[in-house]
Amino acid sequence: MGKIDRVGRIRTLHGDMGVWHKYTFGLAGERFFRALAEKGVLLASRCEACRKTYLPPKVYCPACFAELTVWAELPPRGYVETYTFLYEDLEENRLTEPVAVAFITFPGVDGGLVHRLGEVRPEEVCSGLEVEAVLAAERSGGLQDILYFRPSRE
Amino acid sequence: MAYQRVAIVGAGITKFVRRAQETGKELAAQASKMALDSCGMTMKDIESVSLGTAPDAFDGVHMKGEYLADGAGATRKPFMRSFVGGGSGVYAIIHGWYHVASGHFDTCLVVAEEKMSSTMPHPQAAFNTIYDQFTERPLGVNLLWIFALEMNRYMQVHKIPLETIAQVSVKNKLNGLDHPCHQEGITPGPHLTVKDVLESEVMVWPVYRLMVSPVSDGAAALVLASERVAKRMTDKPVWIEGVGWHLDTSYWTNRDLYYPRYVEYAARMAYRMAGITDPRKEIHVVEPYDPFAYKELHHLEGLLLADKGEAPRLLEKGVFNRDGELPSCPSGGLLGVGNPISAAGTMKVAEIFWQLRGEAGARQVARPVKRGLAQAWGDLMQVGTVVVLGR
Amino acid sequence: MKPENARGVPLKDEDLKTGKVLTTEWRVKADYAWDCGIAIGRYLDGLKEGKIMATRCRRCRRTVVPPRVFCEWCFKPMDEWVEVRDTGRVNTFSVSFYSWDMTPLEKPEVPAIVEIDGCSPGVGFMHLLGEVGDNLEEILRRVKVGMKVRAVWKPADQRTGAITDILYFKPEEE
Amino acid sequence: MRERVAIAGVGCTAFASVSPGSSYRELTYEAAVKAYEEAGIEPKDVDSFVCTSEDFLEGYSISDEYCNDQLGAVLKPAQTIPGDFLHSLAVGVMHILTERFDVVVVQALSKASNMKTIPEMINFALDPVLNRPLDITAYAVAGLEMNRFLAEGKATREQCAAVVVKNKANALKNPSAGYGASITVDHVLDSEPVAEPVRLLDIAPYADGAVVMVLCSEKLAPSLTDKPVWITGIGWSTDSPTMESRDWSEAVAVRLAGDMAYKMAGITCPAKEIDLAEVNDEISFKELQHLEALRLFEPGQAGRATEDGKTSLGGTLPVNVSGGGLGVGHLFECSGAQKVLELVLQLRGEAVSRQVQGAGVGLAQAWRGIPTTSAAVAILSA
Repeated sequence: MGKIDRVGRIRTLHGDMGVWHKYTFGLAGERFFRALAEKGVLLASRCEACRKTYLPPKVYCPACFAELTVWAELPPRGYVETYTFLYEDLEENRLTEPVAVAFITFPGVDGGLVHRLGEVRPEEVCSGLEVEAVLAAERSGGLQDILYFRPSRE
Repeated sequence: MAYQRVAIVGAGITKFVRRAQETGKELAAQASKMALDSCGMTMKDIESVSLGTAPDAFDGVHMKGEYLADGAGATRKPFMRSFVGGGSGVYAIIHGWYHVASGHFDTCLVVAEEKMSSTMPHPQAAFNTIYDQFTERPLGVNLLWIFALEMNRYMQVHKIPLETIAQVSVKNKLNGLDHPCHQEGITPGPHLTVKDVLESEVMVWPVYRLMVSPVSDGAAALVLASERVAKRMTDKPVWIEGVGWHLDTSYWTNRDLYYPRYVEYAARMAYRMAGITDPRKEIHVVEPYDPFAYKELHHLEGLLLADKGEAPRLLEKGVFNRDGELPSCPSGGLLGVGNPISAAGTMKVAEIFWQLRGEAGARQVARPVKRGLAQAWGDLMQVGTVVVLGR
Repeated sequence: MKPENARGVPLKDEDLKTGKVLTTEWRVKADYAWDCGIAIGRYLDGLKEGKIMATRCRRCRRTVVPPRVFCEWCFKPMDEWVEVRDTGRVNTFSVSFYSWDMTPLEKPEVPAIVEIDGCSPGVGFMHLLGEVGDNLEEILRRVKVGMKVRAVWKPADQRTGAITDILYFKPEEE
Repeated sequence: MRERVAIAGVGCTAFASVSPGSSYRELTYEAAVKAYEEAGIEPKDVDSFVCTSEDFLEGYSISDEYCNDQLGAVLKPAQTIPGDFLHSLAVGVMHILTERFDVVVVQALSKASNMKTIPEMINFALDPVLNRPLDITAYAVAGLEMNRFLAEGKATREQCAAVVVKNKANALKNPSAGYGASITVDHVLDSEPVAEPVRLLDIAPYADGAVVMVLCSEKLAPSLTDKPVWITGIGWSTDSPTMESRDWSEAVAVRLAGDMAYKMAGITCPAKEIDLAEVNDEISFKELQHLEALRLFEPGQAGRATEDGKTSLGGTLPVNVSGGGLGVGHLFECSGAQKVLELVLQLRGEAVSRQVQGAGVGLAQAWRGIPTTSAAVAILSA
């Protein structure tokens, strides 16, 4: 059938996958983000069989499928386990100011949260840095209710 | 026969609902937990996981298989997703069968999940993206078009009246009322008649609203085990005696849609493996894929359980009723229970599993059953996936 | 009776709208620039010129549309391009009262598979029928399987090289 | 050792940054014709076709619909595995080991150049409730992992850069590699930061291409090829997929997949028994992380070994002599296929300018990329 050997004959069709999505939070997510919105606290759920405390909490244990009914509030203080500085946004545009993002763990908890770091100079950020969540004044229920984590004050 | 014999030893399922609050992971976990509890096993006994789930465009997550992994208990285990469109619900069991039969593993957890309600503005919109982007999508096509085109072709070639096809809806929707997981609101009530079906709204002629299976969220799971393990786990193992699947050309507008040859080839493959020579006698209960009313008849003919054009007549004679010679869709099928695509296929395999063990309760078919068949369909009128089970 | 105490928490549509249940939305930017390649490239070029281009396999004696560079039956490259006519017969049709995203249509659309004259028997593509009436009864009276139809093209200067360069197929007297 | 599976024929297209002259069908057809020619078969001789694809990478849903015609798989057992080519290879091996099939074709392709919004696509794989609202580039995941990997002293920043230098130099000797270059460690360290410490040259650029392979049973191999390459081990695994419950510095799934493949292949001391390896290097530090997870180097030693040239062409354990993802280009689901392809050429002694002398046992390892933790491993031998 011959190949296309002239650039002028190349034809491209532009298009997209024209769907968008509205997600529920799930049973565990609903309870976690309601508590965050209404009381400003972080919850974790406990699996006795596997001796694991999950953050974010789950209603089932991924390892043994036990139903997790023991939920507890976490102390507000966490620690930076690892971090990075982003120089690009989602559309690959260069950012004028790098955005600090970290994985934050909490004592006695399996897991943690990925979130932005704020009110901190880049050179201050290190593994083990103690941080606390800065919550939005008006909370609507969702990850955006946490504005960022900052070095803890006391 | 060089491969290990493989049995289903446990089955689990969630309710089928129009909109689930659970995330896809939570639905998968609920079904998996029921399947494991039903045969007294835990994830420690499971060596591999086979996930079946249909388009990522529904749950709204790219690489949906990865997202669902920890819902299917796959953390730090061999985990693989297989995807043959709507046929995935039955293919995931075939995929699981190869995991165990090949000797790689002694157990495999098969999980199928679908959460269609996340798609906006409507799950149907996601189906527009299954069409060829160059030659079909620009026409503004929706999924119902292809079914209506096939149904019309099937009706025209065999001169099948709409009233007969409407009877499939009545049979399956009433059967579905006996299924604890059936979706609310998809069956007007126990008094449903053919007249009601033909008075429901014409959506894409000749498809009426009550001839279309609903959009659903749900999950189902099965536990497969090698002969050695299966005999330890249960005194009623259900053996996977035959597996078969075939894919036809994607140029669906170049084939005659009145007969699903790909289902016939898949069925012959499964029958050959199961040593079945006369399916109409040797298959005692069947769950053909019924996303649309006519499709059950269309598939019964493809499965060689009725001659071409004969299925409607057998339907009218009651052969496919629960008290008939060859009960078809005793579960209620996709029309009566719901259609979370891949989980619907696995629900059908689970139904045959429960029927063969005599555990289907109000849905238990009248005649004694020793061998059953579950079949799913998918893609652009293109793939048939068949599993033959036996006690 | 199996299955027993199956889980699953059903929600109503309002629960999502009224905030009884938390939700979050995401509009994915999934944009593509697909390479049409040899066969579809020539096909769309042909449509721009008001022609329907097919490809032919001599071994299998098959002329097919939409065109491809290989014959999927004998797996050899196709032998030649063939311009086929813009007329054909209705293999099957339906009458749709909903758009692609389930919004109700005032005037129903009539999708059909049209077997294209000049191609092998039973070979054609999906398109819309037009000028066949705008209610179910009239459409079912005027449209029959096997009916002869002809393509109605956009004016040449409005054609861009797309399947929509054909507006629809209209009935053609025998 | 149970019955082995042979690779009897391979076919591929060029790997290039763009491929506008061919549609995805034509790309696969070109590779299939070459593979079938080499194995001397026709589609009717094939028992099962295993294709590899992900919907949102191709731009249409149920990509399984459009995978079979260009392989000649009409009215045949055919299926699609949304995973890496190595996952599909595993399916082919299982199909043949049940002795119901003798010939299986495995396919994968990449049309990365057709995607206009790749970072948003990777981001769309993140959890919609717990991660996506942050609205950040998904390379953040790579940044968090690399930072942890370096912080635990597993390797130095310079040693990660040395991986890029090595692989791009190897690519100069591979005619089908598009991203070869002769650069220094400083080039890498001074490239634009993306998700510190991950910089632009640490990330494998994307490429298009298709690969088709013909597998067959041990007893059929002599009739199809006089230079069979044997798949003696296959393994795959997935760790927890969520950001919040993953091990940030060790590639656990790669270790588990590797151990599974070694067990099947009867390999007890990988560092001695593996002659060469093609491992995922989509982000520079990943090559080092994966080598250690595969027990090819002790923890913390892969970086030094790279600097000392042990993993270079001519070293004790050549790694990514094809150029890897950094040199050939990241092929999404087809990445594993390029790695197996390199091993087949090496084990047949057909790798010309980059031939590893005395190559007898090779390892291919794939990772499904950000943000997954899924990996697969295949052991091949001459």
